[in-house]
Amino acid sequence: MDRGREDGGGEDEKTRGREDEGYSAGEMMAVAASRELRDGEVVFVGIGLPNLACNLALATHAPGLVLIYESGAVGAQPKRLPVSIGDPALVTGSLMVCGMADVFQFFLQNGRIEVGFLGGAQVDRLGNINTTVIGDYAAPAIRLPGSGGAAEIAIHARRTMIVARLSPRAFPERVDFITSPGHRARGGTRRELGIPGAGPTRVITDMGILEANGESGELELAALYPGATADGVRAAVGWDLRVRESWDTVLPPTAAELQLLRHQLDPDHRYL
Amino acid sequence: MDRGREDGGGEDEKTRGREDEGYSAGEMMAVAASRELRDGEVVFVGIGLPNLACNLALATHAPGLVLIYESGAVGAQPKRLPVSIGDPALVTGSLMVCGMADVFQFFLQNGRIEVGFLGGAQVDRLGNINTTVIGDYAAPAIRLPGSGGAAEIAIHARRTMIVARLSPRAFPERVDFITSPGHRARGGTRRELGIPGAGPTRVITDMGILEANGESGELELAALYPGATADGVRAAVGWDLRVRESWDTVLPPTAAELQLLRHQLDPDHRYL
Amino acid sequence: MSKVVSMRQAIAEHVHDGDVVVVEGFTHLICFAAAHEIIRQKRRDLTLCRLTPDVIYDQMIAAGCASKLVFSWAGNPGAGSLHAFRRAVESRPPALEIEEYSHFGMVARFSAGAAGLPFWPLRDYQGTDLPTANPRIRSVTCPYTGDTLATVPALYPDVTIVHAQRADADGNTQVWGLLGVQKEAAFAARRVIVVVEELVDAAVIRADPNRTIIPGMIVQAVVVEPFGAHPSYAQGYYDRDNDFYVAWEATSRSAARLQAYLDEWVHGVADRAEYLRRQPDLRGRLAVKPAWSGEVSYG
Amino acid sequence: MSKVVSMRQAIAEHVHDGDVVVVEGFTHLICFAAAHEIIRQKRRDLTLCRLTPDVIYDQMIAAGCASKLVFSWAGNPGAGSLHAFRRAVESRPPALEIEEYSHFGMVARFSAGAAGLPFWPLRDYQGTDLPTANPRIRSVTCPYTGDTLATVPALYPDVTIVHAQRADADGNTQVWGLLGVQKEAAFAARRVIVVVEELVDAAVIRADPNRTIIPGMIVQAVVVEPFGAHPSYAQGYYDRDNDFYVAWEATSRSAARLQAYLDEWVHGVADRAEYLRRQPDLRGRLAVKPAWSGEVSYG
Repeated sequence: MDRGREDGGGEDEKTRGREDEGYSAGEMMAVAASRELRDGEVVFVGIGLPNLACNLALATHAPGLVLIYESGAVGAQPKRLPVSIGDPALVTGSLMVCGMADVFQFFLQNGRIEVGFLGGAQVDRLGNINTTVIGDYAAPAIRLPGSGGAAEIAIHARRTMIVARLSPRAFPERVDFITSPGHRARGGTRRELGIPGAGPTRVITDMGILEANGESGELELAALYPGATADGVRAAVGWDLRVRESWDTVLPPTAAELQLLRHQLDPDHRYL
Repeated sequence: MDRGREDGGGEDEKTRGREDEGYSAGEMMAVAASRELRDGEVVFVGIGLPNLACNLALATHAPGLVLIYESGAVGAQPKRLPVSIGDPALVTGSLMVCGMADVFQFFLQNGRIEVGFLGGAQVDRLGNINTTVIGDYAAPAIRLPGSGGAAEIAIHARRTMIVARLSPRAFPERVDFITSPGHRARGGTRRELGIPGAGPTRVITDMGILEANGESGELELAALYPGATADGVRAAVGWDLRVRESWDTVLPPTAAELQLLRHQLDPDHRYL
Repeated sequence: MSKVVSMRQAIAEHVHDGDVVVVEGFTHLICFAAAHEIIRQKRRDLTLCRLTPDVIYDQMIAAGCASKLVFSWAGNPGAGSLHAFRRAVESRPPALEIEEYSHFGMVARFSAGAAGLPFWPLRDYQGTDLPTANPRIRSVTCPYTGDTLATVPALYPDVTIVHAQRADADGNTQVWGLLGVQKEAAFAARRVIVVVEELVDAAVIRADPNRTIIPGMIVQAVVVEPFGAHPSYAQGYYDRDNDFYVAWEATSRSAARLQAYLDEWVHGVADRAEYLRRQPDLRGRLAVKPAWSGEVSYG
Repeated sequence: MSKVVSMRQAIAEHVHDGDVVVVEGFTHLICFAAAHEIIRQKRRDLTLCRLTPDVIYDQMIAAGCASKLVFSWAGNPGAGSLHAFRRAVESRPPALEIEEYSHFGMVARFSAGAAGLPFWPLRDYQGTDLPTANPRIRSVTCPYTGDTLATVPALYPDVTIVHAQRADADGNTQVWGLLGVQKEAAFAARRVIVVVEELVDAAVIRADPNRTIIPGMIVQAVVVEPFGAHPSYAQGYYDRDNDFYVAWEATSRSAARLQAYLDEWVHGVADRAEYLRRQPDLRGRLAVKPAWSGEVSYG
């Protein structure tokens, strides 16, 4: 659970974004992630930025979004910002609460989840994610929380979105441990491994958006936030990042988006 | 479901028992079956005589009996005689209602059921029961209802009790089809087949009680009802029934037992 | 947007000739209203699946809707036989293909379908003739203990029809009393039709989310059909019509009487509303006394 | 007869050195009162199993109760790390044996235990390093499709401790809000201790039987311990103490501060009642506004 918080390691989100333009990198990330969601989609939500992104989409362009938390709350309408994925505010007034055997078997394994959010201490060139250990599994330098539901979300969600802040340490050539499979993981490609979902199609970072190459599955720079540069992104990634001939420029947060984030969704600036 | 009714074929229960003594064979059967139940046991109940037997035991010597119906009602206190195993009267005021996946997996397969009741159109020498077809499966002379929960009850209940009326047709040397395994079934003994439960230890008939031989598993005459004779029972069984050196004589129904059956449990004489 | 449609429209849109159809409900909440509309719309070549075919499938078999039956107990609970079923299976050659399991086997098939697994393991069938009668009952070896376990294949209905006490317009559905395999049958299906006694505001559903067994996201159509389960029942709404089930023994024993029943009570009425208008005594005869659950707080 | 006993007696009778112990509850209904009594009674060499070890097992690990941890996500929800766990696992050699799955894998292990099956099949782990890290993750071949599916072994706890909103004296237990794997963990266990906010008459349970998730027949002891889940929560009774979870990051970061916490709040109090007396503000700070479910009829 709580994959949204387990992403940036020691990164300080205030070091990026456009303070001059009046918004933070975290705000830009939440807005960029929310814009990826289509109305009516069924989303497996994590806490933190993904939760903000989903509730922002609900309040703006995707009123029909269905939020499912792995704790068993379906169609939640939290009256306050949930601090954990099992927050009581996710239960009060939700449409359905079911046991976790149903969540993982009837919803996730049965292919009912369209979008899953993932984060991690390490994301590699092929979209593999490590939330287990830094260093050797048997004698780790840093012991991370582990999979939680991330392994099965990465496998079964029709597509996943990774939300993570850029740094060479956080985006290495290869992760130390594959907790959640990307486009080419231990033993082959997703197709070769019989993995149903499409995997991490988009990676929402604090400088721009990476996208998986259709053939190779390698993450490439697909879009930049205002003020960010391709060289800046390449310098913050641990492999020789491929930059597309032409990339999009993400529109900055609108006043309405910032208003919702700051005064309604995260008034105490817990995640922003 | 409703195994209690699927037993007697064309038998008329009024043809046996002691009308002269003022009770019917059905009443004697219900009483004999109820006396087999121990206080505190967990019983998988069928409709008809087994249901009467269980509720009679609850009202007399086994107030701590826990009744479970395969429909998902646990600890039922039916205010009227249930006509089907899914009768609403089994739900109102019960202790727990769960889905059938839980009934068969968490209760039955997990070994939580101590006694199961079974009946059938045919019961053979080794306690195998047929509730599927008379004749050939592909072209049956008579198509019976099938297993329902009987196959798994015969396999998982710690012990089972068969309630059936005697006739050479109903008690053949071999059943036409093994729906519920007895002491030696298709492929070997229960132990050889890895079947957890002890199987049909007692068979409650309308003339007396048959019991499985500890070694061979063959059903033998173990007890007679008042007025019944060993020769009478042997004549009503389709194989050369072994009669034990000494057999018990079952005490007739007490006034209290008859009072409960007739005026409280089955006032409309639906099963008696 | 609302998914509420008429029964006629729901069946016309979602039940097609040749479909694998499930109208579940273990004694409780069996949707006869849907079965009657399927008969009226003359669907053919259906594969009908239920633990207990019950009177509902006996009627559909007699009406010629079914080419195959998948089941585990084909009797008339507490009353006798399903004679249309028996006539079809006892005829030479059989007029109906059957695929037979035990209750646990059928529950496991629905569980596998709902979980998106190709099979379900269970400890069952040792010593029985069922695997011989049905070669789809197979086995796996446990990778830990070496035990041999029985398996049944997943059941994926083209359409599952679930009767329930209440739902909102989006199909978020709540059931209490016997649950049977309603949840599993719905999650296993490609399309789900929910038929309810009462359409309620989403606020009623949201007040008690633990009672929801089917989320609107897997539902295609919501039909509001009070008394739609008769002669089956709806806990808290009306009692089971045991007299009807007992009478079915005599009705179904004669093919002619059964057809006469269908002519009068299925083909002879436009919909469930007319079926009820023609039986003005029903509500009174099957009325139930309230037995309140009490409230809990989700604060 | 009544199964109601004190927490001290329940732990003394049913939790033994070397046991496989499960105190479940996914964020909701985590029984800290039981964990603290296990620490006070100095149980040793326990194999602790939970999806999320959470602060409850971080405390038991720090107190020296555990020799092995079976889990799927070892973080402090919304607040950071479990530092006692990390110190044990990051030390050379590790001071704690671990057996690691994903959430689905742990749920499947409890499901298999509850169902009396030796394993559970799931589509999971393709392409991950988890099966390499944990050789108990194996596979079977589907007898119908030929697909390879992952398997996990059944988990059979010696004792499972479930916190719930209410139960009767026989242990018939009702829960609403998040259900986690409480039911599966209880049915999988050899012994079950139920700890409740409220002891109620059987009539309250019988008024709403669909809310019952654990039947008395599998329960050995019932403990009545209001606020027994704090700093976790009980839906409808009190809120989650998020401040406590956030503060645990700093408390657990220092082994000394963590021990000081245990000395004051676990060893330093006789029982949960004293723990609450020493925090008179708790009930006010974590009070929740009622949000009523409404009633249904079981008539």
